[in-house]
Amino acid sequence: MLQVENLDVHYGHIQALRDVSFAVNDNEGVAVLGANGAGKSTLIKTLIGWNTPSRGRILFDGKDITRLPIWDRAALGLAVVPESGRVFRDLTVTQNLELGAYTEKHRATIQQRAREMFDLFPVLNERKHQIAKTLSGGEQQMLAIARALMTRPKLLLIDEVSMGLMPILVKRVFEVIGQLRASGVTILLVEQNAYEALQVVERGYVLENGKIVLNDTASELTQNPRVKAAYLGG
Amino acid sequence: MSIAQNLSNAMVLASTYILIAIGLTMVYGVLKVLHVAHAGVYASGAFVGLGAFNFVRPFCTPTLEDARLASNLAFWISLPIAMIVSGVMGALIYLLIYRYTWGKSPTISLVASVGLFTLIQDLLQKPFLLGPRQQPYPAGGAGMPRIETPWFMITPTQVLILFVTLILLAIVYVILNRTRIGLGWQAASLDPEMAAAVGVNVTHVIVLNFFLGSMLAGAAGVLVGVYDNMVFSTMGDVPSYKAFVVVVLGGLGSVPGTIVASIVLAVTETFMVAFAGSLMPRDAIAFLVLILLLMFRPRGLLGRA
Amino acid sequence: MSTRLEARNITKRFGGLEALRGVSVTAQDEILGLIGPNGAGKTTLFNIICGFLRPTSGAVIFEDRAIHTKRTHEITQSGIARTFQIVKPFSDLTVLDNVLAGLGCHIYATPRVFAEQYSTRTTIEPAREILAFTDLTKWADTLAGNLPIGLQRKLEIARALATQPRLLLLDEPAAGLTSGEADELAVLVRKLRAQGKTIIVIEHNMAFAMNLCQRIVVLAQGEIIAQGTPAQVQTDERVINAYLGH
Amino acid sequence: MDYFVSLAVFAGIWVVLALSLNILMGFAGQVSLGQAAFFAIGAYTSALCALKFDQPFFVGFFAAILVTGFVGAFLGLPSLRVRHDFLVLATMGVNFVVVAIFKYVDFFGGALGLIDIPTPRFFGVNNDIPYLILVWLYVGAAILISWYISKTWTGLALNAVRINEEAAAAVGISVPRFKIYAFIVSAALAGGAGSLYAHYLKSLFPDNFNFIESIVILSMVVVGGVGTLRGPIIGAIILRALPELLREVHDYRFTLYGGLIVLMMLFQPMGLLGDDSTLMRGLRRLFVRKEKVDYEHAA
Repeated sequence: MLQVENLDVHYGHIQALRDVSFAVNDNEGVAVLGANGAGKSTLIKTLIGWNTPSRGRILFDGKDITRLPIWDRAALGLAVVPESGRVFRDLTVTQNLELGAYTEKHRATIQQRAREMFDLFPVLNERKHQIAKTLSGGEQQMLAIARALMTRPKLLLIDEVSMGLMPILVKRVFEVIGQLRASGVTILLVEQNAYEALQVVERGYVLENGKIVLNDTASELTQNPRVKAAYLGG
Repeated sequence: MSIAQNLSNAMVLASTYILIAIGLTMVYGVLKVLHVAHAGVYASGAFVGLGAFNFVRPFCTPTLEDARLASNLAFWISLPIAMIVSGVMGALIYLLIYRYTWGKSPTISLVASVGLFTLIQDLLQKPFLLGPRQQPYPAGGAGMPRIETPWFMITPTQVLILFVTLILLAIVYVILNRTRIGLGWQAASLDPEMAAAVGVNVTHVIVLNFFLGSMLAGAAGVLVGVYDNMVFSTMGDVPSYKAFVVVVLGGLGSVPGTIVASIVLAVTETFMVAFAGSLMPRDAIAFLVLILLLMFRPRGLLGRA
Repeated sequence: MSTRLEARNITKRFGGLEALRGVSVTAQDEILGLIGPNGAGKTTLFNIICGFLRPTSGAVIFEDRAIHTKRTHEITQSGIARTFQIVKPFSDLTVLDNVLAGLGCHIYATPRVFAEQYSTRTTIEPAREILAFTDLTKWADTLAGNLPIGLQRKLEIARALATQPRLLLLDEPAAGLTSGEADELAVLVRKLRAQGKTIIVIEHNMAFAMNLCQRIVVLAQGEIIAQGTPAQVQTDERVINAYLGH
Repeated sequence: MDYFVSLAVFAGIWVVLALSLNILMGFAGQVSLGQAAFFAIGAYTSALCALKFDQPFFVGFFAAILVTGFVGAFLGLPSLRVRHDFLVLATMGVNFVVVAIFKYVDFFGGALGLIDIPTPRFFGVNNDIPYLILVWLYVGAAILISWYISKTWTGLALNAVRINEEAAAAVGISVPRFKIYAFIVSAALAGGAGSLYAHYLKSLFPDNFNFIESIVILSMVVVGGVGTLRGPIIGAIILRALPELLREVHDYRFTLYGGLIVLMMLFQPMGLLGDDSTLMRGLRRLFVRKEKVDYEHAA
């Protein structure tokens, strides 16, 4: 599904990713873990196209998308739940969902999918005519997930979904992600909250200083003391 | 003059402000560029409209007996031509200039825009275009009726301005709120990166944005040219600056805010001139308002903090 | 040990968001580490200490004087210098001029600012000493913007030192450095401590922080969740939870 | 002869104007599109001193410098509150307002302007040569002042403010204070130029100081190279002399200015003679052997 080969990313003089290679298979959940500043968000941003890599290739469904414009990636079936949601704050919940399906041209299909999202997230249904910025942090996060699902993406990228949320909401968001996995959505999850993340995916990578240092199944990683070391420098 | 008469005059003035300022607001909304050259598009619109009007009118006369009717017909042909040329001009300005300066310091785009404005205005002044003198644009009311009530009277030309503005606003409203690309525009002005990530082709949106906004400015140029029955190369000077007053007042990038701000400015100006008189010409008042506004409410009166 | 800096019960709200909730931190003569997950409020605390932000409530006391109502340049002049997480060297000035800009700290508010040239023998000598101390002598005439990141971070420290601070705030000094560069940096920071400066470090590189700091304060979601020696903090249940989840 | 004298007088005046804007833009990083307003205030102050108060030239000249310096401090206030691109708008507004005041207030002569401003005669010489020398002495002073500022702590502080205001504050620089300093010096220099202009031209009209003049000043700085000394000087001389010497160019000079500004912003935002411009790099390569810096081994 997704194949990343030898990716280097620089911000000016700072190298944020060093020779990162990994893959996500069809119908698989993969987590990328690591401490602050390890390069997790940079990775997601490069996959979406907000960053341009200085070296390496990104293959999606066998097609090289490294230099493809951002909007064309969305049309191929790549959707993102960005850091802190980034919903369109001044638009209504419904408009946000419609934008999620921007690449879909038939109105009826869009409305049909919006109804599905309202079934999946009843809280959004209650607030469908509300302006997005009046939603709580957790609700905005749900809206961001729903917006990403509107395209029926082949691959869902999720960036730090737990950040800035209250613990109870973190639980709820991960439940939703778990459900999505169960229903067969392919997911790449970038997360600081390692233990929660490892419960909803099958495999994981650990990033340290822009490099992949560990690569294992979720259950092995949960046990591995090096994961803890990667965060706390033990 | 009665209050009602002043109000109706103010609404005509407000219409022209709205047409000019919406383009600026739309550009600022997505690109965050202060598009000074918009005023050049406005003057060019007036020039193209006048040129088309003068070119077409003789052809209308042999077929239509009534000279009045011929002139009206020529106007209704010249208006869309002016709008389309202005729209294309706006789109080209983006494709040739702002596309490359976007993302660098906003000052670079702004200075480039000032340079472009200077260039357009000076070219218009050349004899092979508009020439250094004022030229009449005798389209009158273009067939619009005169509206008379006991309280106020609206001349046919004023009716024309109000009528065209309302129609254009309705079209813009429908495009922005009822179409897919309009939704994409709103998204792109809120968060261009995220809009691109959901599949909005931001380049298309911006080009359309420039096309529509410049079309409205071109229409404004034609309407003001007809209203004052005069077109001249520097006619963009004062409106350009006032349009910025409106854009800042309206909260930078908000179309409804721009409409409200246009009306507020027009009404204030009209009544100050009518009742208070003033030390300075009313244009200078608008500039003072802007300077103070930039200092104390830089996000605009209706803008978000 | 005497108290150099005391942040008392600092709260900072941005609109509806509470970035800091009643945070109290004191710094003695020590190297104090400030760690915590993204969005914990660490840089906000720095910005309040150095005067970029005003606290919504609470006070900052530096050497027995309240400074939270003062402006940044006054705070710098009173003896607090900082570096930035996203480096902000004066990029089109040379490395030497960057340091000189810091040396001017106690001149900018005096009339000498108009009359005196900034690049004279009496100013270049101390500037070169600072460059030598931070191991930047070789780059003195290079434009700061052309340096690689590791040297830019050092330059930020050099420029901060030039203001003759008694308290130094380092915002993620090791970010983007190779492990060799980070080790050099740790040596440099220890030398500064040996000179009697108080140092507060925000750091994401945990190995670096644990190794360098004498005491560590852990922030999460705008509150202090733990503080103590590196060893205590590393084994603290709440810290592990904050970083790894439950 | 007279033609060349007058050309040289005007060239000198425009060099000073370009240098004055350069202090604001190149040193302090504050882009202003209202420089013609300071020029106007200086010109009117000096002319009024002569016409209404019967003062000799030098009184008017120094009054012009003082008054514009003071007004500059006041008009610099927006720069403390307003983001860079809005500052450009605000200064544009200042230009419009100042011209409007001169145009509509009778004390300033209104739209009819001020006429019969005396040109001073020195040493009994009955031509404009001494005046020309005076103008270029003032140019020399402006160059010296610019150069001296760039060498003092003030210059370093202004540079710091231009590059990064937060970092400047973090080394103890009061950003607002230095911005205002820059406005004062810049305005005062332009004011002096205004005085020289008024007494040479003998008559003043508000339209001499329209917004377009601010753009001309801006293009001189931008084309020459912001922040350097050579840039504005050469920019002013080229852009001022070229249209005078070539008739065809003269008719299209604003087209030229506008086009040049656009092209410069697209391809050489630092100016033709800026420190990192293609031209200067080429020149440097011709005359200086390039030092190779090996970062890999250093880092």
